[in-house]
Amino acid sequence: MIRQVDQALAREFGLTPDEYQNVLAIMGRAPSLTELGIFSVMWSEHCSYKSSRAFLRTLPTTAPWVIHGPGENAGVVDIGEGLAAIFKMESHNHPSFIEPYQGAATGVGGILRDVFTMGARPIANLNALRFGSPDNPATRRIVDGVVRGIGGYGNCVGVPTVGGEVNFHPAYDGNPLVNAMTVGIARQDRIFLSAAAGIGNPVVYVGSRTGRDGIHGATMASAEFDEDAQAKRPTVQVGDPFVEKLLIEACLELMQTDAIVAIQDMGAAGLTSSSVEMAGKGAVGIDLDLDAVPQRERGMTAYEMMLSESQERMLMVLRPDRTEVAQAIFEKWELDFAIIGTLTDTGHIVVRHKGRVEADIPLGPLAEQAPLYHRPTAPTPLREPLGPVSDPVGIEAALVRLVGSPDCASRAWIWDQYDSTVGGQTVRRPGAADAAIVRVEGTRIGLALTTDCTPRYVAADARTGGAQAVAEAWRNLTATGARPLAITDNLNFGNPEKPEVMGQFADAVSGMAEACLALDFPVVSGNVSLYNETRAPDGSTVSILPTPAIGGLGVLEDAATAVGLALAPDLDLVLIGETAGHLGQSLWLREVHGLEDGPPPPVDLVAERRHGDFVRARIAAGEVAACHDVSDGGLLVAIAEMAMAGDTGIALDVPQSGMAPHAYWFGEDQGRYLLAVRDGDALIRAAHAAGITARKLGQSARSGRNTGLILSSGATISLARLLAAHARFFPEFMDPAGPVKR
Amino acid sequence: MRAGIVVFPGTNRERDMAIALQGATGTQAVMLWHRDTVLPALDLVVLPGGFSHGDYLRCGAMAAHSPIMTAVRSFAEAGGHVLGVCNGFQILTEAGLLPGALLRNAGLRFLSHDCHLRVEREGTAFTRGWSAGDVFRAPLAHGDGNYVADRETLERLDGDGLVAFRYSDAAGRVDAGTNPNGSAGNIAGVFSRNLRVLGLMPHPEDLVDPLMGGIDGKPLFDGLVQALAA
Amino acid sequence: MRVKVTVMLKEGVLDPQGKAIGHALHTLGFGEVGDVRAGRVIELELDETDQGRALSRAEAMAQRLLANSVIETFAAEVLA
Amino acid sequence: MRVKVTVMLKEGVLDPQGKAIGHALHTLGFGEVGDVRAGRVIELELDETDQGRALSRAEAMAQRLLANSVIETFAAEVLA
Ligand SMILES: Nc1ncnc2c1ncn2[C@@H]1O[C@H](COP(=O)(O)OP(=O)(O)O)[C@@H](O)[C@H]1O
Ligand SMILES: [Mg+2]
Repeated sequence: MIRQVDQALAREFGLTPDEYQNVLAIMGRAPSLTELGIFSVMWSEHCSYKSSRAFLRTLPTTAPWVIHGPGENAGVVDIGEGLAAIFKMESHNHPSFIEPYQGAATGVGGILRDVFTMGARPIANLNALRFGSPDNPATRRIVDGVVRGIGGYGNCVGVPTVGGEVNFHPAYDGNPLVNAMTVGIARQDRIFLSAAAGIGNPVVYVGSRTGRDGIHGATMASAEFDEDAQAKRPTVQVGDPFVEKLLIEACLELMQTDAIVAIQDMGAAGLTSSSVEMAGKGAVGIDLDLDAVPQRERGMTAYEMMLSESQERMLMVLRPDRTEVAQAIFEKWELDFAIIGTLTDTGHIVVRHKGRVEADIPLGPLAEQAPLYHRPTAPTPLREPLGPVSDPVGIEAALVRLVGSPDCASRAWIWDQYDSTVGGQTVRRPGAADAAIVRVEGTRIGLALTTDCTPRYVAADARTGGAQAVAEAWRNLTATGARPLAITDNLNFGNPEKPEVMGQFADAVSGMAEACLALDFPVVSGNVSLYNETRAPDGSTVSILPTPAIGGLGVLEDAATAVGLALAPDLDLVLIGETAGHLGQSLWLREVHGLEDGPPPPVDLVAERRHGDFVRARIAAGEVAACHDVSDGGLLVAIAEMAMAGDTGIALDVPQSGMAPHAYWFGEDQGRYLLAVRDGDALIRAAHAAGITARKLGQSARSGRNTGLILSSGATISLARLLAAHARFFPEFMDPAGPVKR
Repeated sequence: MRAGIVVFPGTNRERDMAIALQGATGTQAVMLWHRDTVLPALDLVVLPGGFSHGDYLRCGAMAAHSPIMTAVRSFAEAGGHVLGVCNGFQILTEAGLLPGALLRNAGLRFLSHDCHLRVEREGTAFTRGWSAGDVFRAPLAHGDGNYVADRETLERLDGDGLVAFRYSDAAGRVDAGTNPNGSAGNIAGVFSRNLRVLGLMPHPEDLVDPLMGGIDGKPLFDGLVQALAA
Repeated sequence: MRVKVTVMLKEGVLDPQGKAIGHALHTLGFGEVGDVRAGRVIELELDETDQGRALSRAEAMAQRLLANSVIETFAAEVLA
Repeated sequence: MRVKVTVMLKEGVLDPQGKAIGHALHTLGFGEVGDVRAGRVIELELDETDQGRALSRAEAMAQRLLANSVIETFAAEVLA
């Protein structure tokens, strides 16, 4: 790789001519190849957030319970008893398209490191997945690889995977989304940060050895896909979850001592971003001696080592008198440990290799002069309201179709491949409640965890869609009885250089911000993934649906008070919230009419909050046997989900409202909850007293008299039929030959 | 009952096991490191679940050669009780302390869900909390739980009553339809000849608390305490 | 010296992986495929110059660790 | 005709399995072991009598299914 460093090469590295001019100005000379590499990854979209930073600043990030908001490796919130929950979500979209298994697996590995690097033991993983159409021949392979990869990594490290979400849409055909979230627990007084300190302190490398993995992955993660994607293949990284497990145990053991001054995982752009960020945050300089870096391959250059994305590595600054303690711990866990540098007072990063200075860059300008773009935005034209839509199939047939549709069908095929019980603290497993519930070991505290986003809403109206995603996460936590605390997000969008995409981004973020404020639900960490688009052979590009995935975290003082969504016999079913029959962008419209049309349902954040606070209080009072929010598919789908989960039928008794039945049953009006209670009338009285619309929908079957879903018309849909329709999609799509049996 | 739990690199269910044992004994189990060569005085050694050495090569193969396994073997030969769950079961078969082997699940996918187990042999230290024919629920979480052994071994296991548990349905029916992973004869757990070593794939230790969905796994631990209380 | 150890399931031990591969190949239109067996190969770099010794060491490794004689057979060969 | 396809990770791609096996062999006293690479082998029975055709079909299968060209390479050989 003996290329002259010039503007042409800079462009290949993803730097614009202006950005390159700025590099020249900072350096006062042409940069070396290694320096160019460092600039290009640090100034990539992935590391610098150059298109999104201006908007991200508008998100609310504080609350009395927030300990660390965005800016650290992960967000930190107070969950009581001196403990903190540390959590974050991150994408591995492009790698998962190129190599679904390794792409998804290393995505899980990366987000785990962001969390345990702060001193937290990871206790739960979630994943938000978007795949192309099931009709696309490539989709099956990607689903298979992604699900195996997430399971392969998470199961091996022994962190339970407890939740997530999955959508299918042709907009993701060439660009699936794999967003992984990890939640960990630490003592509030034992949280580790990444700002380096202490001139002369040793810089220590631990974990796996460095190879030529994923060189330029960070810039690749910011470049749109085209046929060249094939040529970029060798940049795929292979994960080693076994080493990750050892790394978790070794780091947590070391964190019991006072040896660590600062610590940071080596994520995208590996050694470069970790060393630059640690030194930059601490306002110190850093000298690295690459000859000391543990290497897996022979003849690696400085450029390659600085940009390698080999997995399962961490960088630490240690107290000099504690390096032996640290080394002994890493040796016990059979991990590489090497002192590869020291902190200096130069304010520069200086990289030496084989007796030569390969890079010498002032850290201040590298960080402060990172590009920041206020890219032009164009608004998305608002959708006309839907006119009246007919019901060509009838309520029963539509319900069966909806519960069996790819976006609504049982996800058991997926979660059955994820170890959801390891740790012995999983109170509600996937499918059992609107949010997963995990107890904090040794306490009664329960954490409620969910991921949510409805991309078709965001595509139709990004502001409403952004608010809706936050509101749905809040609602899902609330429906278990938990107090929502904070969110992490993963903002997946197309090419920010296109005004209409940037418009979606800006609007979605403003909708999110509005909802976060209204619901006291700040953003404490997150990730942005742009350039999610595919170039077709004819040169046109297809963007993904704008997908601001939200990961929500809530807390229960006593995990035993959490409620699930399974209906039980002999209960009244009460609907909280207003039903207007909004069919725009509904699943019904798509599955029955094949249309994605109209505006999304409006989000009334005041009502949302009032309803949620009411529901949470009822759950806290012990009045609620089961609770489920109304989302995709509307009211009847939500009822069917409760009935299926509890294997309990229900007779629905709903007076004609003047609304078309299909609009009533399948409209996706927001801010609604279904509560199964002993005394429906008392609940309704309490709701009315609080100024909240509530209505009894029916009564669940008596014990032992399981009839199915009985509609007001008298028609009955047996639970067996619903369950069969619900269970069918994934196994038939993914394992059409059936499992190989003896 | 003094219990020790062996931690190998990659073990990940040692804390689940410690919690279950603590619930039954009221005392803390000792954590043992795979490189230890001597065991403290113990009534029970447990090899817990996980992915020892990443489950690379074959599940349990590398752990079976760990230094501590020499001590575990002597402990078993001297009549000590050993329990291996999931990866622990795989290690015990790889070490030759239990017959047979555990292959990739027949469906080739990792399986994580609750299963039902029918108790095949009562009255052992491990199963005295149940009667033969009892059915209990336990989570399973494995990619390689497909129990195989040659015909003579299977016949001997049957003939000598060394099958501990079989995968069944809630009513105790055992057939191909209740076999999650292809195991020969739906075998989920087996005993050594002296009935003092037990290996099983599912995780009773993850079902000992009503909050986690039930206490079906508790009789195993309560029974051990009764049998081995020193 | 480089040695290769190939480990296959014994005759008679059911090989679901092989079966699944065979099935998938049929689906892809490779109708000529009959029985399929899947196995493992381990390539070892040995600090050893004598072929015979290299082979016997590799066999020892296979017996100790690389193969499980309850279910598997192995074959060792010298590569270079 | 029987064909064997051997699939190995590409040069430079991390091989966690090979690394762990090498480590275990050292612990077991096989100190002469250097680099270890782990791979897969697939033996196929083909309804085909021509060696050349068998080989080229096996290669097609490897490209389509048996090997993951992003990270793996393969070699096909006729057994009998
Ligand atoms: N990728 C996944 N991994 C694990 N669990 C999942 C995944 N996708 C969905 N689930 C689980 O399936 C259930 C239903 O998901 P979803 O329909 O998105 O729920 P809701 O609409 O209530 O948010 C939830 O328990 C969710 O956590
Ligand atoms: Mg959801």
